[in-house]
Amino acid sequence: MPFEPVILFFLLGLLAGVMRSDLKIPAVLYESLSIFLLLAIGLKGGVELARQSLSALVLPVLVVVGVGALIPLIAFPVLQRLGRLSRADAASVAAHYGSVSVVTFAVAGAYLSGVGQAFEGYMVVFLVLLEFPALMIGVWLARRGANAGGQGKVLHEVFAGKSIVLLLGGLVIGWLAGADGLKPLDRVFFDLFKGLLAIFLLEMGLVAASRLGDLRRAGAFLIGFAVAMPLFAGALGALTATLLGLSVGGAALLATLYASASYIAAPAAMRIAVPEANPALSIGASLGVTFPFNLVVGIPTYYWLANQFQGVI
Amino acid sequence: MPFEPVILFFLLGLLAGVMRSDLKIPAVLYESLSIFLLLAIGLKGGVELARQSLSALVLPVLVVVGVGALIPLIAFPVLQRLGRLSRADAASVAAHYGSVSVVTFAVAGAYLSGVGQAFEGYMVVFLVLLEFPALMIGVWLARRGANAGGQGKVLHEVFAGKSIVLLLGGLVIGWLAGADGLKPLDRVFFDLFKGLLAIFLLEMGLVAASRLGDLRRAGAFLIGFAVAMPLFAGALGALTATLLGLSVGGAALLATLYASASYIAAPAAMRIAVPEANPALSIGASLGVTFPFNLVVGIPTYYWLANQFQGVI
Amino acid sequence: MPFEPVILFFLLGLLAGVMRSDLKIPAVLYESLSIFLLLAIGLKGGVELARQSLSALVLPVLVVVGVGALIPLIAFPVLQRLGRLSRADAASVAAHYGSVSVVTFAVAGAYLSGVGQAFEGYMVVFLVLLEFPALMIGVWLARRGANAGGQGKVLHEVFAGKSIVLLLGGLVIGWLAGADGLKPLDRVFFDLFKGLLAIFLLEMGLVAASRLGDLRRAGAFLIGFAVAMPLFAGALGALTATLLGLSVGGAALLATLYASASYIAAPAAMRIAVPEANPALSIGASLGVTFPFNLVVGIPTYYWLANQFQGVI
Amino acid sequence: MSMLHTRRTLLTVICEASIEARVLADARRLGAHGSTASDARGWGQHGERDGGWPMSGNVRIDILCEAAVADTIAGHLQEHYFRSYAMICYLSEVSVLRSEKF
Amino acid sequence: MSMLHTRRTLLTVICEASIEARVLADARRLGAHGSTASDARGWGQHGERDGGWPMSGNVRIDILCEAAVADTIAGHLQEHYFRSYAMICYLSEVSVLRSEKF
Amino acid sequence: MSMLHTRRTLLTVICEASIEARVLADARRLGAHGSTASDARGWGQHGERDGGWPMSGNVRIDILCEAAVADTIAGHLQEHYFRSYAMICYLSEVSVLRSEKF
Ligand SMILES: Nc1ncnc2c1ncn2[C@@H]1O[C@H](COP(=O)(O)O)[C@@H](O)[C@H]1O
Ligand SMILES: Nc1ncnc2c1ncn2[C@@H]1O[C@H](COP(=O)(O)O)[C@@H](O)[C@H]1O
Ligand SMILES: Nc1ncnc2c1ncn2[C@@H]1O[C@H](COP(=O)(O)O)[C@@H](O)[C@H]1O
Ligand code: NA
Ligand code: NA
Ligand code: NA
Repeated sequence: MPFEPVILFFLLGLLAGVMRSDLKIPAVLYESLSIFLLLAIGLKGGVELARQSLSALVLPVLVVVGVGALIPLIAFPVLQRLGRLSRADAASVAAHYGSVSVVTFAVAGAYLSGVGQAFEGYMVVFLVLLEFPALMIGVWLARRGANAGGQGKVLHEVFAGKSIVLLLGGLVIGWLAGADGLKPLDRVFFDLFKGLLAIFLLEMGLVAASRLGDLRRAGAFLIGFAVAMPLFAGALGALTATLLGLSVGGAALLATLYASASYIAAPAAMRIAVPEANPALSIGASLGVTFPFNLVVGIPTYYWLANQFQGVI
Repeated sequence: MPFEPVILFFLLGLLAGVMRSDLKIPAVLYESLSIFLLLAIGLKGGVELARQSLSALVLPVLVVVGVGALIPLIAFPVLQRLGRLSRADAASVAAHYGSVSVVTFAVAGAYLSGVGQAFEGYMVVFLVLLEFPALMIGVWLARRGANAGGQGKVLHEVFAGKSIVLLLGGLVIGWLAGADGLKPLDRVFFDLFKGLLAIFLLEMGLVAASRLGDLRRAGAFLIGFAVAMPLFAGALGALTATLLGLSVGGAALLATLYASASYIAAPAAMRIAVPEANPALSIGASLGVTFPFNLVVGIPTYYWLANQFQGVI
Repeated sequence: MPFEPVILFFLLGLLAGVMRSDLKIPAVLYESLSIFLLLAIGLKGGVELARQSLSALVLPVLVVVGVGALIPLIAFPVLQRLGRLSRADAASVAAHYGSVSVVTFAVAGAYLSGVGQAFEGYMVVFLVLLEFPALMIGVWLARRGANAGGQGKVLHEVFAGKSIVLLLGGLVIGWLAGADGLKPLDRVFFDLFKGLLAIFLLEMGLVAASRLGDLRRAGAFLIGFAVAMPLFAGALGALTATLLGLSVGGAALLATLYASASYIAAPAAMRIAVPEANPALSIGASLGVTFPFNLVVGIPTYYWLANQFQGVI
Repeated sequence: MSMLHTRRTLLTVICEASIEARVLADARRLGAHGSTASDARGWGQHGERDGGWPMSGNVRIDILCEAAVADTIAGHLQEHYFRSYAMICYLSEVSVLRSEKF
Repeated sequence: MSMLHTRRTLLTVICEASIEARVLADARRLGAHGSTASDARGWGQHGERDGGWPMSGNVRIDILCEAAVADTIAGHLQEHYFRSYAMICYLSEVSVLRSEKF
Repeated sequence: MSMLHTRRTLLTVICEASIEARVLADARRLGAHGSTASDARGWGQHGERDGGWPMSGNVRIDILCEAAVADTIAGHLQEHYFRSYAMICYLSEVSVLRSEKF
């Protein structure tokens, strides 16, 4: 299976963390890089969107978001019944897995470019739209029966949250300015993308290492879930995309989106809206297991799946 | 009128701030970007200066600085008499408008490149030289009658202030090293300029949004001043430049310099030298009104003006 | 003698510091740039290493490290006897001069590229390997006679220290991924190298200026040592490299490595392992004298030496 | 120099950064006239919080106010946050100059 | 272990970052033997100061010294800065080990 | 609302950043149940430490604990670090809500 060098940076960070190295990526560098990555992904998507008839996107968007909403709804009972997690914990973990990871998406994009596989440029629209329904569903699952509330807070937390502002803002700027208008900015937002992604992954490795301790608390069930869930959701994504007529690259990317678990927007939103959920569980699973799993095993698997489906359907 | 994409980043930041998004550009990123921008502008100017006979610059420099010094002297009585501002406040606002905004200058440069309009490379020398006379005049206006002092402090504050050190330092390095010597650094200081300017403008949008509250305190007069003053000073700049025989691009840039109001060097210097001036007034006007006004309306207007004058004179 | 523009940034920082400018490079920018430089140097070395038969490196490595270990062993008695430094101080200073400065190495590389002089790409392997033996020797010198201990701490401090993790990690990633695998990252790690090195040097100038006060405490002997020691070690390096059959560029670089004094890994390690040593002495000498000396005078001298030796031997 | 030293209470809250805005809003609503915050890292019952990424950052909030206000805020925090969030708070007695501010 | 605990005064100043250097110089001149500063954000009479750009940053300065010195410095700050700058200061009693340092 | 205010000791240590990890490990070993740290700059007997580069950074560590534990830690620091490192420490009395935590 082809091999994506940026993953090595993640592994280096993981190793440094496990070795208890004094290497620390300053929090500000983390924030700065995440601002850059979110903006750059948005801009890239906006430029592609400008090449696209928006009306042709309506159906795929509805299907992709609708099917995506199944993920937390399926995950919740599994977590609550099989995993015996409390309602709040099950809802929070379900929200994490229903939402998406921007960096996993970026690595998948790099992987596809690496193997020379094209994909629909407007995939980033799905990325933006998949980020929040799961969070709303998560809060609803946690609150069902109890007196509601919190929905409003989450709505604002998410829509005015920095990841949506930057992704969506970038999307709109890219769409307004178009490829030509953005050309003078390419040297930063496009050329530097992969190198800065590598540095960000180094940091993610350090963070993931610091979350490994949470895994003990998470227990065997959750670790298993954190591997099985992305495989299931990835298959669902590849299938949905293929049925929608997307390219192999697009199918691999949608599979990755479905399979990925959020660790930027979801932890922040759940901490506010479902405070009684234990963040060590959801973050331990999404960042300690699913994120590395997707990077190393998941993405090539989803690409393989997308290829299989394309042949058959 | 042509359209400059980097302004969209400013508007995105403004919108995010108004929406009370949790998007925050870390202060350190702000500082790092401003170090970069100041150095890069200085270097670019220095490289151009190396292509230039210095003696030919003596007359333009004297005229540009001399006419520029009129701006705070005209603004002060307007602010004090018409606007009924206290002596200290009038002096401080006058100093802000007499001084210059590096970022406005950079956006104007990007705008001119965008429309394919060349300009004299040594304009950055004016930028450096226009930064401080207004600050000295501001302190003098505030202190007139009272026992002086503070001039020395301001002199050191300004000359050893980081914006002059970086601009002037970059200028000298660019001049010494020349275009060839700096070539290996171009990938950072020239290629990344516009993209990083965009990120800086995103942050400036957030900052400007946080200053909108100050506008209420500033009152209608000051808001009107913050629009009229740059138009007047811009016309003065375009006229001066045209009479000096500068190109249309150079005239548009000098107009922008005269029209722009400082929000890096001036607030810092006035806070120390004229403490009794209320910073909410000067910053609210320069950052909340004049800066966005210049970005969106001013620069194209000054360019248009420069074109008109060139035809006539 | 040819002239390397990045040094001007160091001088600008030094000047700003001496003038007591308010220019401050944020600590986080310093850390971020040093992470970048260490990674980039490691990656570059790794890519070169991948082109190399590793077994051919065994002998040079052994010789280079063995001869390099002489430097602290020679420096120690000189410092203790001639300089009348305490055992701990002599050991700490010796460790600094036995270890290496990554930035001096980077400037020397830039210098050689500037004059069009090629060098062996695997020099960075020496850089990595020369960083720590001197630190171990320093601790041993400080502890000799006393009850040992601390060695273990230093070993971990150094091997899990960020500079080794990043250099070695970069080396391994570069070696695994090879030039082709890293190509998408070149825009960051190779293209930006020299420009970011310039900004780092600006900061080093500010730091060096803040250490000038230490020099008074250090006294005339240590200042003399900080000039004489690099010249001696540089000659040793040029000789060793020439005898090993390295190119003129390689000889100049090994001379620079031997001649340079550490101010990242060594101060941190000595502070923990030899706390009774006064850091003002070692840092004042290495950062206040040797670093600027090497930048401005040393590197061209070592290059000249390498040329002389090449002709003779 | 006429300095009127008055006793006031300094309430210090150390908690996870994600609830900074809410704690500040609560304090304002419950009678605080100002506050100061800065980033911090730490460890306690909820394990290590090293600030390496946004979800693991702490914040230290100092609120200078009258004793009764401090008690009200501390009680409110205890009731609403102590169970679900990493948080400690403590009170100390200080002297202030311009007591009318606090 | 012979620890001589001595009472000293801790003067805490929170003010806008633009006058940090001047406050430190004043404190030194008025008898402080050391001080510690860190960046902060906050709100008070002068509105919100969120540290988002240089002019809106605060700084927190702690000065450990004898009570008389603390009073002198606090009085000086009150006289020279309180009117024009965002600033608060307060004093607390602490025990130190090496009293000769402060 | 039943708030049991209990007296505890707050031990504040300001020292060079390079020994932060060791001081924290020592405090934990000697009985602390938590601590909070943040970056700082300052000056004192060892000159100015402005945080401009890693070796010149300070850290401020707050440890809330029982008086006896605070004394033990302070004594330990005095014995092991005061001679060789830039460091000060002081103790103050504070009231806490959940005393069983500290
Ligand atoms: N004993 C303590 N002394 C000082 N700070 C503490 C202490 N215990 C907890 N903290 C701080 O409060 C945060 C939350 O505490 P906890 O809820 O106990 O995990 C920690 O991350 C520390 O920053
Ligand atoms: N009651 C308070 N408690 C804690 N900090 C305060 C308080 N009032 C003001 N401050 C801090 O002091 C700064 C200046 O206060 P002010 O002059 O009241 O605006 C604010 O930005 C806060 O950081
Ligand atoms: N009197 C003081 N008040 C507040 N902080 C101090 C004082 N003296 C020293 N410090 C802090 O403790 C650090 C080490 O102190 P020293 O060992 O005296 O150099 C200094 O860099 C300051 O941050
Ligand atoms: Na998902
Ligand atoms: Na102006
Ligand atoms: Na050396």
